[in-house]
Amino acid sequence: MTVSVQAEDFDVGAEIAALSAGRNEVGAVATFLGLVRDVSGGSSVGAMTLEHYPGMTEASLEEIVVQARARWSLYAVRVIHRFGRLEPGDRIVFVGVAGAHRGETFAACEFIMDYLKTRAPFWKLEETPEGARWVDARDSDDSAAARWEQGGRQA
Amino acid sequence: MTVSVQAEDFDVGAEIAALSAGRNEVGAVATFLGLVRDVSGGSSVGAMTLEHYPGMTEASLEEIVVQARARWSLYAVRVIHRFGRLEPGDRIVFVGVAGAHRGETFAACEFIMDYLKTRAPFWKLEETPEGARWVDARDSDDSAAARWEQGGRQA
Amino acid sequence: MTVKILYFASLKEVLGCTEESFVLPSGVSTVGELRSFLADRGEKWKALGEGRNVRAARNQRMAAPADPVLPGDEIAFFPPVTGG
Amino acid sequence: MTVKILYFASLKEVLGCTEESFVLPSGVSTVGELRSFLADRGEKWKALGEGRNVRAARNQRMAAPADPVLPGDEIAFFPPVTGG
Repeated sequence: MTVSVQAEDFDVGAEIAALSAGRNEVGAVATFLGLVRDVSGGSSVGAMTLEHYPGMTEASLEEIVVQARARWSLYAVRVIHRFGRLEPGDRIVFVGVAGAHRGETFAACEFIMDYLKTRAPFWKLEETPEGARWVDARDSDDSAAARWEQGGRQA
Repeated sequence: MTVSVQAEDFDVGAEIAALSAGRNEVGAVATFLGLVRDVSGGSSVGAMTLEHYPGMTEASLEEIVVQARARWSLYAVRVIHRFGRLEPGDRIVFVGVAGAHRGETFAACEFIMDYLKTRAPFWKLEETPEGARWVDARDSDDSAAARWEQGGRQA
Repeated sequence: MTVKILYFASLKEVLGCTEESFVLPSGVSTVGELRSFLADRGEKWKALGEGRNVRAARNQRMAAPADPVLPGDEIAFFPPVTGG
Repeated sequence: MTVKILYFASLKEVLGCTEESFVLPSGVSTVGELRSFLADRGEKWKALGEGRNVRAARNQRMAAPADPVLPGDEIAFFPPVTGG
């Protein structure tokens, strides 16, 4: 199982161990873990709710993984993204990539996160002292994803 | 404790959790885990022994972390590198970086690994069917580290 | 000759609508034409109007305005995504 | 007027020496001069010779050939590092 979209929390240590379990050709595992911050855009955040598009969200993540595997030689990839109500410090997203060498695993892990941020249908509703508000998409996320189109980061 | 050079194994899940424990301003944790591969340079590897330079090795790693913290705004950094005899699948090195956003944590994690590979005094002796052999330094590691000098990857 | 239309996140809240079954009128054969038609339904539907930052999907894949809309399709409209 | 010299990894094996206490001869005042002097000790010591890929550290920091060597220093010679 490569992609999971779920309400439940996950075990980072177990996920990382699974990426190389029984694969002694793995020399490198790059991972990213995203957490709920207690501050956003200058406001304190008490909690957030992640909405998604069941079906399309999973398909989008699978497609991003297919693209990463086409670019780099990878032994294993794991993507987990939670939905529902989360509080500061809670885990939101995990991306783990196992390969032979570090360059390709770093690149693939960052590629997957950049594409996930701009192409996977998730939306964040933050609870702040000023009320609930939908998070705006950031231009910096678009430019992060665009880097990979220009062939500038093949690693 | 930021840097550890040790013979003992470590708990990746616990290390990652510690990077954001009690810090709800952490939104991003990028990590790298290096493992012993069962193949190297076309030969099967039964085991390897990592030699280091006690004192200088720790100081080198601390210095690399200082440089990373000067380049990026980071909340927490952890570097663990093992020495002694290790077998395929064994963990060798862990680098974890916690920050507000993903770009700086990915960059800092890769920077630390690239510098560690070229500046921290560790040497690998591999046991192969053809006998024991010291691993040669790779030119690709030098060029990976040199990228950061050119200002091309400030992220 | 109907399609299912879904709305997500802030768009869902503004429109007060999560999902609807929609009979395609004549002259509506692309995603862009569908969006324009819906934007003309009334005040709150201007949220779908030209110049608003709205994305569309057809059958659960990102869609461009020129993409066709066919009976039985699932069309979704939503703001730019903000996960991760 | 002595320095401690350490050898690591393949260099340690070739030289058959891990550590030595070394009395600085006159004319040896830099890391590069020390390396040249040692390389002239005999056949196996050519592993430290010019053209060989050897790195040096002075008092546990990477050193350049022009760096000074002073009494009490800890000087180390080793091949390019291969950890990680």
